Amino acid sequence: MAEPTLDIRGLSKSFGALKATDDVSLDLRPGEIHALIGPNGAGKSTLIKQISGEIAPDAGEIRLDGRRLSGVDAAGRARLGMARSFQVSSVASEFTVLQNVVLAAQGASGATFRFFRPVMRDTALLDPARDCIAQAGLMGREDVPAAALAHGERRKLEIAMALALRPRLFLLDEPMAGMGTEGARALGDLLDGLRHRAPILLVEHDMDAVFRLSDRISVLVYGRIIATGTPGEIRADPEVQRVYLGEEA
Amino acid sequence: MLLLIEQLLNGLQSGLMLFLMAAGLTLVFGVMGLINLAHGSLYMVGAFACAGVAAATGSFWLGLAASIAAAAAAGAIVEVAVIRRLYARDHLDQVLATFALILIISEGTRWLYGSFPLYLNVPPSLSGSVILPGGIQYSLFRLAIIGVGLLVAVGLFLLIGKTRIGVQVRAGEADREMIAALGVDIGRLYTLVFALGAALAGMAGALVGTIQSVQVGMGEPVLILAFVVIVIGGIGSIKGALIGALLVGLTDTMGRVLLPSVFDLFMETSAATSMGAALASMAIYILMALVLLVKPGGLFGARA
Amino acid sequence: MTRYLTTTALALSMIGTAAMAEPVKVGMITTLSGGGASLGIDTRDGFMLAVEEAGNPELEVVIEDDQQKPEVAVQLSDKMIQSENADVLTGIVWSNLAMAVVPGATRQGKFYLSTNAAPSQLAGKGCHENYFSVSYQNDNLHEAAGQYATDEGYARTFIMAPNYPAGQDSLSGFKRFYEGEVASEVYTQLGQTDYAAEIAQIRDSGADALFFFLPGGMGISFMKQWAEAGIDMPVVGPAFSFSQDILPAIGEAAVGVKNTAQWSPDLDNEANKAFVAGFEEKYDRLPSLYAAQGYDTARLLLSAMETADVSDSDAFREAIRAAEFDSVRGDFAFGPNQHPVQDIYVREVISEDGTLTNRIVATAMEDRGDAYAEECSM
Amino acid sequence: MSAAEITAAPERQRGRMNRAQIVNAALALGLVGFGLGVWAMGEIFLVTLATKVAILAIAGAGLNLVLGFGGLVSFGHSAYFGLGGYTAGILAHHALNYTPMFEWPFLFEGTTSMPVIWITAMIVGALAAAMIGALSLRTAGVYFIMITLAFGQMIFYFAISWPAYGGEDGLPIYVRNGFPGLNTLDPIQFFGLVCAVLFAVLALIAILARSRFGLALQAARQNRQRLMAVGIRPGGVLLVAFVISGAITALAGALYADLNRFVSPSMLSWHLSGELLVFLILGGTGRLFAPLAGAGLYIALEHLLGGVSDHWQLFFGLLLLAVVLFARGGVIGFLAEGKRHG
Repeated sequence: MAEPTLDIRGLSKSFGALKATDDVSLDLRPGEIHALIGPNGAGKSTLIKQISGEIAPDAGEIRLDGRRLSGVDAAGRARLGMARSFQVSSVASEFTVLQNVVLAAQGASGATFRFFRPVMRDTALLDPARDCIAQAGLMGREDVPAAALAHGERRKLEIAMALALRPRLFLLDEPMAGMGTEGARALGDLLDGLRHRAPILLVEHDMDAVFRLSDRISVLVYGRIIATGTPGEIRADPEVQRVYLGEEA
Repeated sequence: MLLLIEQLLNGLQSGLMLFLMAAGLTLVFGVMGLINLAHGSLYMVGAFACAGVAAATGSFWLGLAASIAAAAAAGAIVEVAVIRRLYARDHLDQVLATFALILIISEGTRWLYGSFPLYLNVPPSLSGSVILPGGIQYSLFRLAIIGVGLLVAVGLFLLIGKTRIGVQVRAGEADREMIAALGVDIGRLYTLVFALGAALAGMAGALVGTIQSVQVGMGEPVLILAFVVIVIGGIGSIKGALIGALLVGLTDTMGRVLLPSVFDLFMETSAATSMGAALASMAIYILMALVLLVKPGGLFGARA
Repeated sequence: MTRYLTTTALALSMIGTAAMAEPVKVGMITTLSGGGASLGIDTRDGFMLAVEEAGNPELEVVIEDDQQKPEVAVQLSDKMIQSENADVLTGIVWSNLAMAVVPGATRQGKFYLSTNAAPSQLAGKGCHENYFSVSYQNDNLHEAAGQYATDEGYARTFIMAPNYPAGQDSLSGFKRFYEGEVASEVYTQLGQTDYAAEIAQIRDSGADALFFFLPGGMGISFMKQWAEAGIDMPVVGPAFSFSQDILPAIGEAAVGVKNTAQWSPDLDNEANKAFVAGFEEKYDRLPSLYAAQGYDTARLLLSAMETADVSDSDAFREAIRAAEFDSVRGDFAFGPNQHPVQDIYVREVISEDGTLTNRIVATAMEDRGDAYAEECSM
Repeated sequence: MSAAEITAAPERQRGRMNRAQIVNAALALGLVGFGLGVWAMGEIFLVTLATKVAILAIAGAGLNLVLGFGGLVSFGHSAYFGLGGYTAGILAHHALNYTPMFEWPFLFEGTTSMPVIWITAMIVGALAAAMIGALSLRTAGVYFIMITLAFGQMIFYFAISWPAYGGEDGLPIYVRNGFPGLNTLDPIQFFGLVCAVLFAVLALIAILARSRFGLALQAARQNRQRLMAVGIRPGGVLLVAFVISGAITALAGALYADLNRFVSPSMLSWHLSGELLVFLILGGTGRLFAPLAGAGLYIALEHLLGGVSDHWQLFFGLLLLAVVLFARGGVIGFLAEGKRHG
């Protein structure tokens, strides 16, 4: 088995008396989509934020390609190739599609403090950015302000920005939320192709998509992982059915 | 030693008056998320109302009541006419709109009352000074101000902690959507909180105006001090406002008294006094910078 | 902007009285709004009273409000000089505004007659042939207070002023003529309104007298709080805190305070009696020190216009220097640095039929010039 | 359109001016034309007024870099304006009085040369902004507004109480400082010089806004979380912008000192910080020429309304309130789009 890209061991985080993350261990292997599911309030977002570096865990460790990430902030992790999308679309809404992706390419380049050359004529950033836009299926929409994009297009823009970061892994927080069946299916197809660029840790509520796309699924309840396995194993797991699927029914 | 205690009383008195100002500011920010530069204008409105009514009726007490009523009314009117439209705006718009309110209220007051400062007289029942236990001679009116400030502080804590309105206010600080869900009339609650803050500011204006003077622009230095207070205390926290106000009041008073003597130890007297005075005027800002270095959200700040 | 033009001017010039001297345009920059407005208003009213009494059609006065802000004053002086082509500037109340305006104006060949502010810089090395102080030199009243404290035999005086240049000059002026011991020297913040801490220090100092210089609203606040504190100690100060414009605001707390000035409403001379009566009649209030200084400045200017043409700068300067006018102060002459040489009195605040005013109780200094004249090379 | 417009300017639109660019050009030409026009008519005072507009526009442009592009509401920019002014005042004071400023490590007697003064002022402004910015940027939102205000007040009180350079009285500059090849005492020449500085500053800001740095700065205004997620730390970007901003505003302060031939603590007062913010809102936040439009409108109103009523600030307050509540695009927004902004 290949060395995991992301390896999480014994991660814990409490807010006062509330254990938001309780001794979570999880890994993400090259080429896979690993879905993280769980009822609302299970602590999925808190877990994602610890992985991305927005909040610090109380205990446990996170490794990216074998490297320990404690002490590396969100920006540093992004530069190491951790490409993240947000639960609520988060882009620079006054920028055009192209500007947003160029910004991501600039972040990946690590050279922000250049003051004179016009960034929008900088082919070192423009070429990869256009490439990523094409891959995300936004071709022809480069000059549209992000604020004017449809919801699904904004999701694609986030994917394009993630691509421009030259990712080692994708951290996608509910990318299909709020999308229609058609849009969700198209985005699913896009993600399906992305796993070969870099593995995906996918938090998602759309169970059809999760079970269709995922190689493995972990189920998080009250901050604990109660099961990890293939979609078939998860479907068959009685505890998951009781705690999670049962509640949904 | 007696001198030191007397100066501590002075610091306490100015700190409590700052608290009356800061309490309204911090409530308005905590509940409505609004930064209100015009709070100093409400302080001024209270002082002018007190001066006007006291001059017309000859009664300081009627003037004091008028100051509270006038400031509360002015606050409610301003809230309904202008402030209400600003809650959803960003801080920059709030700063500029309330800056505009300062210009309007100051210039309007100047139009009505002219540029000359007005002076109030301490009511006869509170004039003169008393001998405190330990032999300290202290102005009776200032002592009364300390009493009023403490009473208001206690009252405010009871109001926030024990009453229905207090529950709504605290809920509003925690989560603005939540109070809507509780079925509270938000518009009315906001007007009420704003008017309450204004009334406290107006009362402070009248009390301080009585010992000092009543003039256009008197609210601005106090406003900035009140900002320092709530930044130190943590925006939104009444407890923070009280602690912050006392810290600022004491630092300012004691700095003015002690710093020149400290410099006197190793400098020539004239230079020491002017150097000490210079540093004393900066002391509270240095205090604020230090607090923020250690705790960027203030001492009791809920949100950063 | 206010433009005062004696109504007869147009008519006269149409008749063609060509024999008259060149018209003189005066630009008055003074404080008419804000906390210090009362000083500027009295300056203006005193000045305009003299202008109207004289009815000289050749004198035009343009008045602007400097809001007590130096940068506004500078812009107004630019405007007076560049747009209005004023010949003479006057009216500034505050030393810092004067320092901002006077050097530039005099260097551009304009006359400046000071109705009040007379900072030491302009009396010493920075003196200029086109600059005249009609009021005093800033230190004078403080020096007189120091002299008076010495004469009264105060042994330990507590002295206090705001921490800014005029405040520092004030305390050094006082000490220049005070021979007793300084109990303590305290600088307050400029614009400070609460003096509880200082009053506690005074009480604690064991001093037998208090000298303070707190102009404008600061002095009013202090005196009211001082009265509340119930300390029994003689108080001496320059006239600024006990001038007619602010006495009503201080109220009874001021009664008995000694203050020093080169003028007083009860000064016994014809010009002063006419001035006080005329001012009361026109404005329905008693004139202040600032009104008297404004009045004298206008009368000095008018006297110079009688004998010289403003277009001939040298002759006009000589005419001003001669000071051929009846001052409300009685004797008046310019010293070598074109600052007054005059008597300075000690006044006491009294309550007269319910109205607070000052009356002279002593003469502190006779024919006092100033400490900086030697440094002036003119 | 907004700040993003500056970086957007899609390639295919080049060669053709859009409406905002026409308004900008009209503002620039308007300022220069007004100055020359009133000079030709002999209205020297109006030339001085136009110079004041240009200088305040430079100060506003400095603030615009952090506020309009970076989204930082600094309520203490008078600090840099005043420090720039005091730099000019102090250097000239020593030179004019022949009192050396310091003798070690080398003898320095001050200077009356504008280029030297400008560079020194910008360094002083940049250093102050670096210190204040590093502390203030630890906070955000309303704390940032108040802490910048408080630092401004701290410097203000220091200037008032420190007697060496005049304290409350301020510091006069008897003769306006010189610029090689120009007679700066001639109002129109000084006006030309100030205009040249203004346009250079605006050009610099336009270039910065289009650069990689500018892209990150504008992203920091819109979405700091997103900026972090692409691997760029907003703190560093904002601090650099703050330092550049402080230097530009200090440069304006040095020019203002020379315009008035006088420096005083009022240059440091919080009212001035407020006025700078007002310029940007009146002009239209985030637009390159907002400070010029806003300063021009403000000074024009002060001059015109001030002539009509002593209480002009009352009417100005009402106008400002109306702009904030109902016309957020400011003057340029109104002219460039012909509609209200929101």
